[in-house]
Amino acid sequence: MILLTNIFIIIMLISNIMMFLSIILSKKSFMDREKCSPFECGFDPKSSARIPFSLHFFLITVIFLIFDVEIALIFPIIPLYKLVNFIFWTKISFFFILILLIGLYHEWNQNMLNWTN
Amino acid sequence: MSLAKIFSVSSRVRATGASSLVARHAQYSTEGKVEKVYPPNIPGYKYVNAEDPNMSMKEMSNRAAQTLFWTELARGFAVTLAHIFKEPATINYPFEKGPLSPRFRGEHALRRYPSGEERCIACKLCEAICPAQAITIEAEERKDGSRRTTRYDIDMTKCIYCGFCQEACPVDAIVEGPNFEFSTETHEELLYNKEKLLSNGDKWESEIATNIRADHLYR
Amino acid sequence: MEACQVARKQDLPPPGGYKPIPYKRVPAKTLFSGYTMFAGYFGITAFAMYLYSLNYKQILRDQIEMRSAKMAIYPMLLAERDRAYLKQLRKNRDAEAELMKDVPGWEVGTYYGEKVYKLLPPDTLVEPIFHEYYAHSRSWEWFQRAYLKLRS
Amino acid sequence: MFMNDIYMIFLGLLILIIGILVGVAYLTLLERKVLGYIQIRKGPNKVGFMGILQPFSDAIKLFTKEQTYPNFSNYLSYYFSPILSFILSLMIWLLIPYYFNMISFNLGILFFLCCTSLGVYTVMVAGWSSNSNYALLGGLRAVAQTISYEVSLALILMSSIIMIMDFNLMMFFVYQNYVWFIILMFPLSLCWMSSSLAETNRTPFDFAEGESELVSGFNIEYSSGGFALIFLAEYSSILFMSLLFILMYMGGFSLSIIFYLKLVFIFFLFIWVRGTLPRYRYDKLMYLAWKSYLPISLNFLLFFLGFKILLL
Amino acid sequence: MSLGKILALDKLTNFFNALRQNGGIKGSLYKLYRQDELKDGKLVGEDKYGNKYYENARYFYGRNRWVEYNDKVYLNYDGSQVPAEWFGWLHYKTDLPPHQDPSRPKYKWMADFTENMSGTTGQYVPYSTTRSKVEPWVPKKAA
Repeated sequence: MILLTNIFIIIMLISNIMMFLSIILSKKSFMDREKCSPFECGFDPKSSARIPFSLHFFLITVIFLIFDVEIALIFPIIPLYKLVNFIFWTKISFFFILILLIGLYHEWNQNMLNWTN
Repeated sequence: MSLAKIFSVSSRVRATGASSLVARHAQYSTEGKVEKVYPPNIPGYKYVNAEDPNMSMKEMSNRAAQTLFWTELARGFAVTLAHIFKEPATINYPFEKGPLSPRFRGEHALRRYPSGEERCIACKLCEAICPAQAITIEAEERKDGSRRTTRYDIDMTKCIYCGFCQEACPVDAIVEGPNFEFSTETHEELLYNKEKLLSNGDKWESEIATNIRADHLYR
Repeated sequence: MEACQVARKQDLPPPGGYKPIPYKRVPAKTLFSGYTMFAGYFGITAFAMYLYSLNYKQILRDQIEMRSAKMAIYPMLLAERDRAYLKQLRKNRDAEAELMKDVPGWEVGTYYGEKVYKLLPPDTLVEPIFHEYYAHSRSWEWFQRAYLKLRS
Repeated sequence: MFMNDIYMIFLGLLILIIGILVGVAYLTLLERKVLGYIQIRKGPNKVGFMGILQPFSDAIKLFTKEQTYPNFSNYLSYYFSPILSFILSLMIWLLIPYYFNMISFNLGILFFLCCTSLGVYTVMVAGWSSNSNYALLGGLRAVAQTISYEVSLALILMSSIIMIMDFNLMMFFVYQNYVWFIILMFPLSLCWMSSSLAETNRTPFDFAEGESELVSGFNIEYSSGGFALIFLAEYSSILFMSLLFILMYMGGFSLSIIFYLKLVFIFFLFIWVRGTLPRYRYDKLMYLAWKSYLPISLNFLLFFLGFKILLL
Repeated sequence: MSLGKILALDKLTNFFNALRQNGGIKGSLYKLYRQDELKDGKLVGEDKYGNKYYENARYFYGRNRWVEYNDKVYLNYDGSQVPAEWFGWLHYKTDLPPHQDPSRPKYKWMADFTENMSGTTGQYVPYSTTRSKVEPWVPKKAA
């Protein structure tokens, strides 16, 4: 873990140095008001970019959250097979995935997965 | 809600599923109701919208195999793979150059008569016809009494290379030569004056003359 | 102007007219039907599963072999470790004797002949604490052992 | 001896990073060349000896360009998100089975999943903080797409893990001695291929940077070093995805030149896909993730779990 | 189709021809470095600036005529170094190279060809060719 931390620090240094170098090496830099405005095909921005966005994206994230938690629950069955009773392990892993599958079909049936209505 | 309903894969399948279909038949098969045929089969018309796929087992398995094993995608990949081994159409530019027409309209030049006398008589037709108003001409009497230009400027950055000037010229003085490799690093270098245009003509006379000769049948 | 007299050819359609334009969509030839492909897929997968089971059995055998090898070698490793340990203890004792040889009345392992652990039977192995174990070796060895976790 | 180990590890890390950077540089060259030849033209062939120095001239150009900062952007997050994405993609590379003295992860696959999941945040933050409508929309799309495919990616990965019953990437080699997993689970490997295309925002699924609607997507406000780091991060993650494909489905790590040839082939496949397929439609992309790959991967997971239980 | 064609032996022969024509392996590497391409062809002519013109009908139209710039310019070759006489031949406007074309005019006032001089000291700088309309008054100096 200490080694991993050290490596992380080194990688962090390297990437920061790269970004910093690019700022130092920037040949051309004269400040222009238009250059710093957000890109909108030559217009000034008509509205703020921090607008509320489509709800679909949020719903997708919620479904993702559910499945990601379930994936996080599936992962421990791998190391567990050496530790627990084999019959229990079989049953639990089998039924867990089965329930996940049925849950997916249920969501599908409830039109949760539709992108457009 | 029955168990079959939970397991039916989507609402669409459920709506046209076997049991509900029977129910609908019982509901609507009363007298005189015209069953809507889908897709509609009207003579003289062709139905172009998306049709429901064929639901026979064989067709379904064909479609499933195509989706699952990427057979159609693999065909596309084969096409692009074949393209990799074709001879590329790239022309190695400064060494090889693409074909040009004798009528190509490139950099302007002022021509001379074979005797060395400049052709331009300062009639200002080119200046008048130039749609981009890129040409500026000033004329004066020369010492021998002939009418000549003292200023013949072309702003090459205004010019749209339409060729009207060479069409308008009665003595073939201003022409658009074949040269297109006259890009410059500054804007000023593209403000051609009379000397530059004449020297262009002197440099390119061989090519301009042959171009005009090649086209003489159509002039 | 001599070129004007040359007879020029008018562009005309080829004799017999142009060929018909092929506009019909020709779908690509299908080599395998869906059934064949699924059958092939199941066949290949079944064969691969057979091979995988063979491989898996081989891996289990290898694991067993590795385990028995470890078991076989474990006593020797233990003995090696003990031997190294004892050698270090002897080194410590010799170093102490060397160090304290000009102190009159000093006996190695005791405080001027007085035993440190009075209630222990005389032939008991007293394991020294970590720092004492490395007391007479180079500090580098101590560091290497103490910060073993740096390597993981 | 003890310090030697540590020196060797850092030397290995340095070689690894340089290798990744040079590899990514030449992958861009390979990509441009292959795309060129697919379109019956030559790619870059002028810089250096027949274009061999092109990536370096590109890099120098990118790093010496002017860095702009959009008005009202959240400066810190705008500045640091490319760095973070680059760090993450370099961290993933610690997983590579290395010839000498690198970390041997026992839970390498978990590490991989953590790093790729974190990669989403950098895209989101980069898109949000640059205060541009295009960037925001591109970022949102990229996030929705990436997290959708992450689910199926993890589940497809799960089938392979069930087959090897370990989280160590080195075990793939041991279990593929007799038969490659691509033969054992062919449709799953295709699913993995397209999921990794979507996960790395590659071409049939490159909605994060759909030029026609979003100009350049979440990285539109980035220039110079920021863009270069985002670019490097994307390409090195693509490279790692192809490495993972080799590990999982095509025989694992065998410490031979063949391994690297296979790696190049898979990356060539990525470029080939880019040269062949047009962009997908966004709702179809979502349907593909949630209605095709998720059920398929779950069913296969169940199937392989049963198979493994039979064998155990 | 002959056996040689099936085995792509003709491609190999072409390659070795190109290798021989460009002066062995070393010369070919130099050519590749400078021109990014190795081609074999018939020498059509040479202009007075030392540029050599080649032709090989095996390549497709658009690539079957090419120029090899004078060795002295090394990597500073430029498209505008092709003189006006050879311009038409190189651009497929005519099939007659200039030294076989008697109808080309040769007047004594025709100037020497120069390449595009932009960016060098010899570049064109615009100036007015007329007398200025307003002439400043120069006071007469008292003698």
